[in-house]
Formats: sequence, C-alpha cells, structure tokens
Amino acid sequence: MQRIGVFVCWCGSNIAGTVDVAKVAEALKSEPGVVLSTNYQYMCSQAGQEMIKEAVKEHKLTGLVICSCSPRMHEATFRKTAAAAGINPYMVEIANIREQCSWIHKDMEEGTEKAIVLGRTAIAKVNLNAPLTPGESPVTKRALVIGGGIAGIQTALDIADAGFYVDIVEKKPTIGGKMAQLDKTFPTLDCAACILTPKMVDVAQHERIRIFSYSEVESVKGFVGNFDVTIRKKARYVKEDVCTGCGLCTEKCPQKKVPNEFNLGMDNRRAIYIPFAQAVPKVATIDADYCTMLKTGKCGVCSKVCTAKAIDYTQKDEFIEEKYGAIVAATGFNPISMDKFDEFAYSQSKDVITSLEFERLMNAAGPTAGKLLRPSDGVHPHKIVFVQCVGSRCASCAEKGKEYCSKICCMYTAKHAMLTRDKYPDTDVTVFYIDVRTPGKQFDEFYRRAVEEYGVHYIKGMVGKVSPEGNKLIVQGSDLIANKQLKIEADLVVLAAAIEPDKSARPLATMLTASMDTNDFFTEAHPKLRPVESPTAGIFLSGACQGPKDIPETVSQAGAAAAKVIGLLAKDKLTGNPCVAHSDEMMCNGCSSCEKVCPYGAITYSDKEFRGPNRTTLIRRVASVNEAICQGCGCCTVACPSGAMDLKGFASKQIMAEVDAICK
Amino acid sequence: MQKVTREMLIEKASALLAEGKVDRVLGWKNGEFSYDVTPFVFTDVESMKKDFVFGDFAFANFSKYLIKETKKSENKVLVFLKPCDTYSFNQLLTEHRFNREKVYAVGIPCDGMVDVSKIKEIVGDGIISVESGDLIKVETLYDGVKEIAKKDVLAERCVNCKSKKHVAYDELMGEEGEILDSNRFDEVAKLEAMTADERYAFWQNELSRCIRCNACRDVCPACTCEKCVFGNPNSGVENKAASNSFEEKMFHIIRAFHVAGRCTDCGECSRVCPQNIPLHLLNRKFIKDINAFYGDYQAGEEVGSRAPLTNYTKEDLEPSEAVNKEEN
Amino acid sequence: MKVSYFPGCTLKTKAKDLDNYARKCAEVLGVTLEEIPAWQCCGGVFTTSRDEIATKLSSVRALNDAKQKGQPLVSVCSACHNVIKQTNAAMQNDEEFAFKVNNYISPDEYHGETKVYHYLELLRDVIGFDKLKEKVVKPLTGRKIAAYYGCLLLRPGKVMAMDDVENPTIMEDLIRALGAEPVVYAYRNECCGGYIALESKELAKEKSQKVTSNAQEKGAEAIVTACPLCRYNLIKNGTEVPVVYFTELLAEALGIKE
Amino acid sequence: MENSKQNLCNEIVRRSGVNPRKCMKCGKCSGTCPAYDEMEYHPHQFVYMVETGDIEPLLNSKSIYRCLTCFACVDRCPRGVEPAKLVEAVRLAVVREQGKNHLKADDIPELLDEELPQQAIVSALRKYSK
Amino acid sequence: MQVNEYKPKIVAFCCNWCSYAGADLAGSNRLAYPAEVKVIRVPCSCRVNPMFILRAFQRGADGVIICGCHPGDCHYTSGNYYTRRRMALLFSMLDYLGIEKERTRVEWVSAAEGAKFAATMNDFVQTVTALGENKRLEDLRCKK
Repeated sequence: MQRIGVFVCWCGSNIAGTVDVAKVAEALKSEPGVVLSTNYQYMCSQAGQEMIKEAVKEHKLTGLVICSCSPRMHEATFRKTAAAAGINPYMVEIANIREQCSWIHKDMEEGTEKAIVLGRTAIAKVNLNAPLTPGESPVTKRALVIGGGIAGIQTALDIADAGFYVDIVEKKPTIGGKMAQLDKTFPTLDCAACILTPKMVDVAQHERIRIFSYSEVESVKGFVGNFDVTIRKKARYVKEDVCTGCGLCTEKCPQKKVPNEFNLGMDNRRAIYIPFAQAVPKVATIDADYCTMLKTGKCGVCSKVCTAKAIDYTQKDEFIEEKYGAIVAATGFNPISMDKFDEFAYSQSKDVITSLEFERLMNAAGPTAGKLLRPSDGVHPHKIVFVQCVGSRCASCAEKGKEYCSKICCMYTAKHAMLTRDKYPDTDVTVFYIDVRTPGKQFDEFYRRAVEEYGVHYIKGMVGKVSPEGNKLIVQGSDLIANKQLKIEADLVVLAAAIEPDKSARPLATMLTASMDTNDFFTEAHPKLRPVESPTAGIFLSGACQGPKDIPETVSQAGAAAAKVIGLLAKDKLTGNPCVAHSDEMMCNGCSSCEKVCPYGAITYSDKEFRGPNRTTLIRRVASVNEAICQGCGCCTVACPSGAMDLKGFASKQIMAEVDAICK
Repeated sequence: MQKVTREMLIEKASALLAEGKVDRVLGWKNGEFSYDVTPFVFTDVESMKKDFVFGDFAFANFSKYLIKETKKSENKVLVFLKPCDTYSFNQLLTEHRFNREKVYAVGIPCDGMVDVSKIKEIVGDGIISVESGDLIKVETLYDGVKEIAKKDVLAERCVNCKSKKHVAYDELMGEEGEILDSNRFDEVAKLEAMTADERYAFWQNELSRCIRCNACRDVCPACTCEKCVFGNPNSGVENKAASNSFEEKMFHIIRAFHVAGRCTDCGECSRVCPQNIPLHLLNRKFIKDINAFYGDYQAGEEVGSRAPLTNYTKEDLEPSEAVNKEEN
Repeated sequence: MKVSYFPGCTLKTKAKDLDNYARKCAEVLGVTLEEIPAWQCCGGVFTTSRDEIATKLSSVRALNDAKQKGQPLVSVCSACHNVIKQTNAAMQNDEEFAFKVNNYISPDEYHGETKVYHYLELLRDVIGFDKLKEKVVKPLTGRKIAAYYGCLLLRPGKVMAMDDVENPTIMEDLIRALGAEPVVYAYRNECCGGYIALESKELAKEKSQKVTSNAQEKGAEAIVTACPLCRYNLIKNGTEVPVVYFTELLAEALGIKE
Repeated sequence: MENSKQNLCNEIVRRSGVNPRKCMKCGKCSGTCPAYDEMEYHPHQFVYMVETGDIEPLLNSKSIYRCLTCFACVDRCPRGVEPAKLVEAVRLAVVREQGKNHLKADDIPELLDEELPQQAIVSALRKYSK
Repeated sequence: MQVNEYKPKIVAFCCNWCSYAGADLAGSNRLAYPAEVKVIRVPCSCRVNPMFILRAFQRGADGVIICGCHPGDCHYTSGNYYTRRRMALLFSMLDYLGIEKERTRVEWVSAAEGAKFAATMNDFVQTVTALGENKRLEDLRCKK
C-alpha cells in the first residue's frame, strides 16, 4: 500500500483565486493511500520543495501528488525534489489545477469541485505507480557518414576533429559528390574544385577518418549508440592499397567507348578509370560492364602495364562489419530525368542540355576543356536561352515533376548567365523565369549584377516549346510583362532541372527506420527545433538528403549534424526515458502486430523456451522491447490483442484508474 | 465434379501415414449426435475407419488446432482444410502462430455445411440420425425418415460463402473453386439502414442473452492469445463472467475489435454460440467498414499481408467521416 | 478476336481510305471490326464543359453498345477517338455527369466500363508490333517516314493515356515495324490548326506549314496521320511531302493495298 | 449587376471544373499556345481574369473563337490548371445566349471546298454555336 | 443559476505533445470551457485503447473525446494515423450498436491551438448536454 502525500499549491492567487485550496486538501485526505494532504503558497519555491522533503521523511511517503500548474511546467522540478528526498522520481504525479482548472473557471465552487476530481485522479494513478529506472546503454565512439559529398565530408571532418573516429561510405569510386562536378560557386564565384579538393585531401589524410569508396551500406541493425552495420565494398578489381594512381592503365586500356558519367556522358572514358584528377582515393577502378577482360577473359592490358601490380581480376565484393554510435545520412541529390519534358526537346537535340551539363561544359577539366561549345557541332553558341523551373513547382503530375521549389536553380542560373557573359561578351543570354528567388546573403545582389552589369535578359514567363529547326533551336515562350509570345532562335538551351533525393535514400531510410516524406527527402525530428536529427534516435541528417540546399547551407547543416553526433558520442552511457513499452512474455502471442506499428523498430521477436505442462518445454515466439530505442508512444499497447504489451508510467491499469476516478 | 468422399479422405490419410509423411491426422469424429461433429486427432487408419466422419456437418475449422498440435511432435500432422478454413490457416501463419513445416495440408472442396437448427425448424425435435447428401435423410423419434433438400438448410455462412477457392494447401483433392461474390454484407447493411434506436434494441436483445461461456472466443481462429485480455489481471478489464449488463457488450465489442482486420469471416463464432447470438454480424461490420474505408482486404488471402489496423495512409478518413457517412 | 468499331462520319465520305484499309488490315491481322449499329456522329470535338450532356450522348450510346457485347470499342479517326475516350473518362469519374447522362439511356446504365482503343493501340497492345512485323510482306525498307500526331491522339495526356504526350513513340514504333525509318521532329505534336481552317485560313496555313516544313527538313519522305482534318490541313496548305493515313501505309506493308 | 457577373464567373468555374487559384502565373500556357498571336486575351489572362472576376472583356472578345482546343496548355501547365477548359466555358457562356451563335448554318456553304472533311464543320459548329 | 441542471461527465484524452499543450495554452489565455471536461494525459493519442473509452462509458461518462497532434505532425511520426483508423472503426461500431455517435469524437489540436481546444470542448459539452445522460452504455450498478 502506498503512503501518498498530497500537496496543493496556491500559486499565489493564480490557483487560490478560483480554487479553495484548503478545501481541496481537506477533501483529498480521505482518498485511498493518502496519509498527508496539505497546501502551500508556492510549492515550486525553495521553501515549498523543502516542505515536501520534510514531509517525505516525517510521513515515510512513497508517492507524491502535487496539485499545481501543468506537468509540462514543473513535473521535472518535483521529480528532482522526490529524488532528493529519497523516493523514486517516477512516484510523482501532477494534478494540473492551474492551466486546466483555476485559469479557465471563474466560479469558486466549480473550480474547487473540479480540482478535487483532478487531485483524486492523480492519486488513483499514483496508487498504481511503480518506481522506474531509466535504462542505460553504452555508446560506441565511432560515427558512420553515408555519402561522401560536401555534406558528408564536412560532417566527417568536424566529428573527427573533435576526436572521434568516422567512416565515410561512398558508392562512387571517389568522394566529392556533386560539388566536384561544379565549375564555379555562387555568389562568390570561387572555383568549386579549389575549395573542395583541399577538404577531400584533409579527409584522406585524417588519422581518424576511413573512406570506404565504391561501397554501399548493406544492412543496419541496432539502435542509438549501438548500431551494427555491414558495408559492402564493391569489387573494383584494383588493389586499393597497392595502386599508386599513376593513371597509366587508364591511358592504355583499349576499351575507349565508355560514357563518362563524371562529364554526364558528354565524352568517353576507358573501362579502367579514375573519375577525375583530384579523386580521393586516387586509385583506378575497373568498370565490369565494359571491361573486355572481365567479360570475355581476353585482354589484360591494364594488368600488363601496371608496374605496381595492383590489378586483380578475381577480386570479389567484400563485406565489412563495424559498430557505430551514430549514423549520418548525407546521400545528396540528383537532377531529375528530362524524359517527361520533351516539349523542351531534350531527347531531340544535343544542344538542349541540363544545368549540370552546362557546368561541365564550362569547366576547364570538362569535355571541352572549358570552352563553351555546342555539343552537337562544337561551334561556339551566340545565343543561349536558360529555362528555369523545369520540373520544379510542378503539381500537375507526380510522375513528371516535383511539387517543391528546388531552391538552387535561380542562383546557379544567374551564375551561368553571368559567367557566360563575362567570358563571351558576344554571346546573348536570355533567362526565362517564373519568380527569381534569391533569399541568402549576397544572393539578390548577385542576381542583380547579372542583369545590370552583365546585361543578361531576364524574361518573366515560361517556355512552352523548343523546336530544333536547322541548326537552331526555336524557343517559343511567353513574355508576361510585354504580353507577347516570343520565338527566339537560340544556339543552346539550358534547362534548370528540378533536383530530387538520390535513389539510394529510400532503401537506406528503410534500413535506418528513419522516416521520409512523399518526395523521399528524410524527415527531420522537428522542422524548426531539431532540423538535423531524424526522429529515429542516433540518425542524423546532413545536406540535400533532407531538402534542397545550396553549398553554404549544406556546409552549415553538415556542421550542425556533426555537433549533434559529437554530443552523442561524448557520452559514455545513454540514459533512456523509462516510460517505455514492456512485453509480458507469458502472455505474448508472437503475432507481430506490435512490431508492425512501432515507428522506431524497437520491437524484435525471438523464440524462447517456456515450461509447458507435464515438465515439457515449449518454444514460443515472443516480443521484446529494446528500451534504448522505444520512445514510449504506446502504439504497440493497443495493437496487442492480449494486453501483453503495456507502457510503463502510462499502464493500462493506471489509465483505467484515472478514468474511474474521473467518472466516480 | 467428382465428390470427395469419406473413403477417399481415409485412403489419402492412410497413404500419408504409411509413407511416414505424417504421424497424426486432424479429422472429424461424431459426437453425441450425428449432426454434432467434433475434431479429433487420429493416429492410425483403424480408428479412422471406425470413427472418422466427413459430410455436411464437418464444420470445424482445424486451423486453430494446429497451434497446439504442431507443438506436440516433431513430425508433420495431416490436416484437411475446406476453402474457408484455408484463410484462417494463412492468417495464423501471418501471425507466426504455428510452424508451416509441421503441417501437411490437404485442401478439400466444400459445397456447404448444414445448419441443424434449420433442420429442427422443419422436423422438430427428436432427431435420431442425419445422413449427408444433396437430399438429407433425417430420422426422428416421432416421424420416421424425412428427406430435406440440402440447399434449404444450408448454414448462413455457406449461403453467403465468400470463396470456394483454397488459398493454401500442399495438395488439393477434387476440383478447385473460385472466389465468389457473396451477399454476406447484406444483413449488416440492413442493420445500418435502421435507426439508432432500432439498432440498439436489436443488439440489446441479442447481447443480453450472452452467458459469457466464451465458446465464441475458444473456437475463433483469430482468438489465439496465450491469455485473453479479459483474463489478464494487468489489463484492468479482467473478468470471468458478466458482472453487469455492460460487460458483455464490452467483451463483444473488444473481441470484435481485436480480431478486426484479422477475422477471416469463417463464421465459427456464431455457429458455436449456444444462445444463437449472430456474433458474425459484429465481425462483418468491421470487415465491411475496412473494405469501405481502406480498400478491399481479405484476411488470410495472402500470408504476410499487413492487416488494416497495423497500417495507415496519410489520406485515411477521419473518425467523424466514418460515422457520418450515411448523411453525406 | 472481335471488337466493336466506330468509324465516324468522315471515314464514310472524305476519308474512305482511312476506313477501308483499317478494315482490311484488321482482317489480315485476325481482328474483326464489328461496326456499331446505327452509330451517330461523335461531334468532332469533345466539349469540356461538365454540363454539356447532349453532345456526348452519341459516344455514350456507342460505348454502351460495346459494353453490352462485352467488346472493346475501337476507332481509327483521331477526333472520334478523342471524343469517345474523353466521354468515357467523364462517365467514369464525374458522378454527377454520369447520373444525368444515364437518364437518357435508361434502363441501361453506363459508367465507363468499356475499354476504348485507338486502332494504333489495338496494333500495339492487342496484336503487338512484334506480331505485326511477322505479317509484313512488303517491308518499307529505306523509306523515311514522319509521324504526325497532332493534338487529339495524345491530349489531354491524363485522359488519353496512349503515350508520352511530349515524346510519343507509338507511330514511330509502327513505322519501324513496317520496315521504314521513323523521322522524329519537334512539330509532330503541335496543332495543324484544326477547325480554325473555317475561321482563319491564314492561321491554319501557318500552323500546317510549320509541321510539314519541319518534317521535311528532318528528312521525311512522307508524313502519316490518323486524322482526316489534319491531313486536309497539311495538304491544303501546301506540302512537298505526301501526307497519307497510317492505315494506308500499313496496308502497303501488309501487301493488301490496291 | 456586380452580383450577376460574379454568378456568371462562378458558373464558368463550376462548368469548366477549373480552379483558377491553382495558377502560379508562370505563363507556360501562353508560351505554348499555337493561336497566341490571334488572340487579344491569352490563355494566362483568361485564368487571371476569371480568378479576379473581370470577365466582361473576355465575353466580348474574339479570342474565345481562336482557341484551337489543342489541349497543349492543359498538358504543359505545371499546376494542372487546364486553361483550355476555361476558354471553352467562357465561350459557352456567350454562344448559349439567344442569337449569339458565332457560326450559323447559313454561313457554311461558302466556307466549304471539295476536300474539306465534314469533321471540320461539325467541330466548328460544336465550338461556335449552340 | 438553475438548480439540478444536468452536467455531463466528459473524459478527454490528450496527447502530451500537442493537445495537452493546447489545453494548457487555452488556460494561459484564460479561454473558458466547462468544468465537466477532465483531461487524462497520454503520451500519444495512439495510447488510447478502445477499452479505455468503453470503460469510461461503463463508469458513467457521457462523452469521450480524444485529442492528438494533427495528422502528419505526430511527435512519434505515425501514432495519430493509427488512432485515426482505430477510432474510425470503433466509432462506426458503436454507431452500429445504436450508441449515439455524438458521444465520441476525435479532434486534432496542436500545441498552438488553445482557442481551438476551448472551442472544441465548448462544442462537445454542448452536444453531449443536448443528448442527455448516457443511458445506453452506462452501467447503473457502477454508479454511486
């Protein structure tokens, strides 16, 4: 039997103004289990808390009911008081007689009556409370960053600099991501490679960072602080630790007709290749889809020319198992396919290109060595039309475009326009826009410079049709300000394609039990207050996998994610919320209903032996809750038909007792 | 269509027993009366020849029995499954309630079971024996032998049979049937069309007869809890028998809710109810609502399918829309 | 196999070739076109207004007739197909509209059950271009042919759902199956002017010439179309490239062209 | 008067099934329209003017007879606004009135030529007359 | 004030993160609603077992309302989606059994919607008051 102390707070006149606190304390004296019921002006004050501690000692209290303000205000305070007085902090219940009583009622009699019921309800619950101890779990002091673009790189560097080990898993042969493909960056126009490649080198040389390039995450098990991850290191048929990156093989390989994905297929590479000069790790990779040796067993040129003896045609995929305390998703983005937007004739003409392709055309290391030449005939274009919002802000058809704004296109288009005019003043540049969105430091100034200093023609309107005629592209679009339909003869058309999360994000989210929105962007735990955390504990978000972002934003978010990871890894042990679900194995049917509704994957099943009748043993499938993962929502308790699953602190019996007390 | 007979089933069982493929047979046996057929575990052909029965009263859905039976031995048990039984079979597999490896399931066709109370309505009391067939021969104490057309005395669940197709088996005897368009929701719809007062009167009349014998729960292939929530002291609702008029309502609502999305509509609950309460109308209401609200779903049609109550879409209807649909 | 067939008015007069060859080819390909009895004119264009009932009844009657026979409904003229398909979609999706329409065909009730095919879809989805290829006796090898889709075959894309609206391939695939080389050009899905030919000959001329000159520039030796009005506009406004119905081309390859 | 105009506007919206508020004013419909140069008011203006209730000018404009019903604006609109349906609804508001047929049967003979398929006449009658 | 005026008993289950905070906000803004409403705090609306609702009716409640975060805003990402399904089916069943459907309600109230919380409670109390005492589901013997 509990020995409950009831403390009714006046909160000055906040409560006492409409609730007769003395009468409430008096009425609650006769409730079951109550050995003390009293009132005081400010229970939360130092004096009030001392009073509680004294009472616990004097009356050997085992449970406390505080009739005061909302538990959202002072539950934590009184739990600490209880702990200080030597009783379990979870033996405290708050009756909210301020926000949900005195403040909303004017009539003293009515308020007092309701306060008594609320007090009675809390007492009924405390009678069934049990001491709860938060679970503890150790923390593996190593982080995994999935994706080696600028987001992953920055997050990894920040975590490693704080003294923790970090592994980066990158599915491509090199880290660097999309930023490595960019020419210049807005709004400062510094060269992307110049600011990115030093960071890539920092990563490669950092003693606490390992890079698993050409690798993918195969499976993720476990929970915050204790993830077990299997990484598939794909066979690259080159011994990474032996290859010197001299590049001789990539020059001698006879298979020359492989579309070069780094240049978006605008030129070719060999079957053995190093994606670009500053690749990290700088080792060669054999493309098994094109390698004659791997396909037919005849060739072996690369092996012959390799002085380091790094080629190994028999290499197999390798599986690495590692433990991590935290995982950061940094899987990035891709431009969407232009297949469904053929009104812009992307499939009909080589001279209709996407903005990312334009980046490569402008880049000194690109297919044209930085000269702006038309892909179809290598002639310098004199009239370029940029089309904004191709597939962005497109709500009419889900399989076609994206409903959201891709955020980066306005700025990079201004950049492209400006750079073109800067390098080739003889080239006329027109941009069709719906809105120019430039919220960001120095962003609008940048766009205005493109217009005012570089003479880029911005036309408010949209292109309806691009028709290749002769060696020209007839761009038909509307000029809404002039109220005209324009037909422009262009040499090159550049489409600002919408961006979408990388396709690997969805299966990864499933492995991580991290949630995603309908566009396959990772969802944050709170859109404002926890923007770099996934709702799943221990999973963090960095970069465009969470939503469209430019580089400055990505880097700051990457740093924020790193700070969150560091905060986690700095702990030796994690203390959980003790109000978690618990399954009574004797009653569990093993039906998996609870597992299906758990948003965190906190429930697992195992076959266990039980004693059956007549000294037999029975094997039954039963659920168990991982208390470190469970967040205590209680969804499983309702899914469970037998009532085997219950929630500590909010047990069925407790809630029923509250119901009974209210309806009495 | 060739009819599957008792002899054919015994022959099949004896072959499987002889091969050593199975060492037990879950079959039917006559109870006190020939229309009172009960499940029985046979271990040899002789006892089967003696006691095994098959016919118009072989109602019992063996799926649930497999939970306990498969735990008893390392060997396989042979089970005969009518089409509707196979749905329960799959549903239990979905819920991991028995080991599929330990069962040899033989699908058998079914042309409907006979409801003895319908026979009694025609011939009165004093039935001595009943012989299965398209024409059922009923012998009574008072009137001698009478012949009744089977179609006139089919059980309600068979009149509204939802499927003659087996969704699970290792081996099929006879011809495979098809999923049928049944009128099983007509009666629910009829109730829905009544006024709230009429519905209340109807259910009060039905549910007040409940004696909380728990037969519905014990026979139900979805009610397979190790311990029922109504027997769980921590649930806050533990009770053994109805202590007041509300509790049976609570029991039946909660029972129906617990099997919602898992109930295959096998109709066993209503069949075994000694008070003839049409309990299946509660379950069917949930099935009808689920189909209407969340798209057609048949529990047990596929192993591993996600039940509607353990699933959601962001566009689901609001509870207020669920109850106000008639007005809209 | 047997399908219901809605030829349409123009195919009975000015566009007999479109009809005749469609029938003959179908026969060779093992499909019987069963003409809907007492069909009425589709109206030429679909009125998008939800409260237009009368103008859509002829389509509904044809659709309902096919439904009674349990057959898909096939048409070959782009305009008829467009009207019928859009009407069918309205009967499926617009309850209020369907209710009103059903008052006119009582005691029958129609809710868009009939599957509507354009003849091209019949070739692609029912017969299959691979099978068709096997039946080709005179392959059109070496000929460069441009398909002209116009508007009505493809749009509105969500309703017509025949092909990608901006990058269709069905006619190009047909041309390929017949042994010729398809010519892709930007104006293949731009409007020829349609019925504006009555109001503004100038506009029709401008639009049509764009189409033919663009196709010619990309190397087309002939243009095929499924619409009599498109064909009229393209020819009337001066083209150096012959414009023929796709069924004629089909008949030629199947060796049944007179 | 204001009221009846608003009613007509609502009627046009209802009849067409188009929600002009979905428009984000990108102008792709007008960028795509093959009859643009023949029109006094262009597709995006139709949407805007119906949205703001300023339909009087549309009712009196020849623009309503210039739409080719090619549906290009319907398919290319990124927001699913379907301007062509709105143009049609405005036109119907005119031609449904007594004596307001844009094309009369008597006018037809002189428009004909030998090859003109009747499809064109039927279509034009559908579009221009009631 | 009228003597013996009928006052219904209302149990309101509120999720800790949105609706309970919304109720607190109603208090902070001094937005009155009837004292008949008594709130039970649960972590998430998905913690509410249909048994709790029936129990409340059994013990004499006249109305039960469940408040949770708006769909899509659940603190636990998906809890209220399950609540929505469970309650849709339960309420439909209660209606089928002839219980007045106005006695049960689900309402989504965010932490910022103090005014909505108060308005919802005012409306619900009014509706239930109009219905009168819960005779159909209440058990007389449990009444003191």
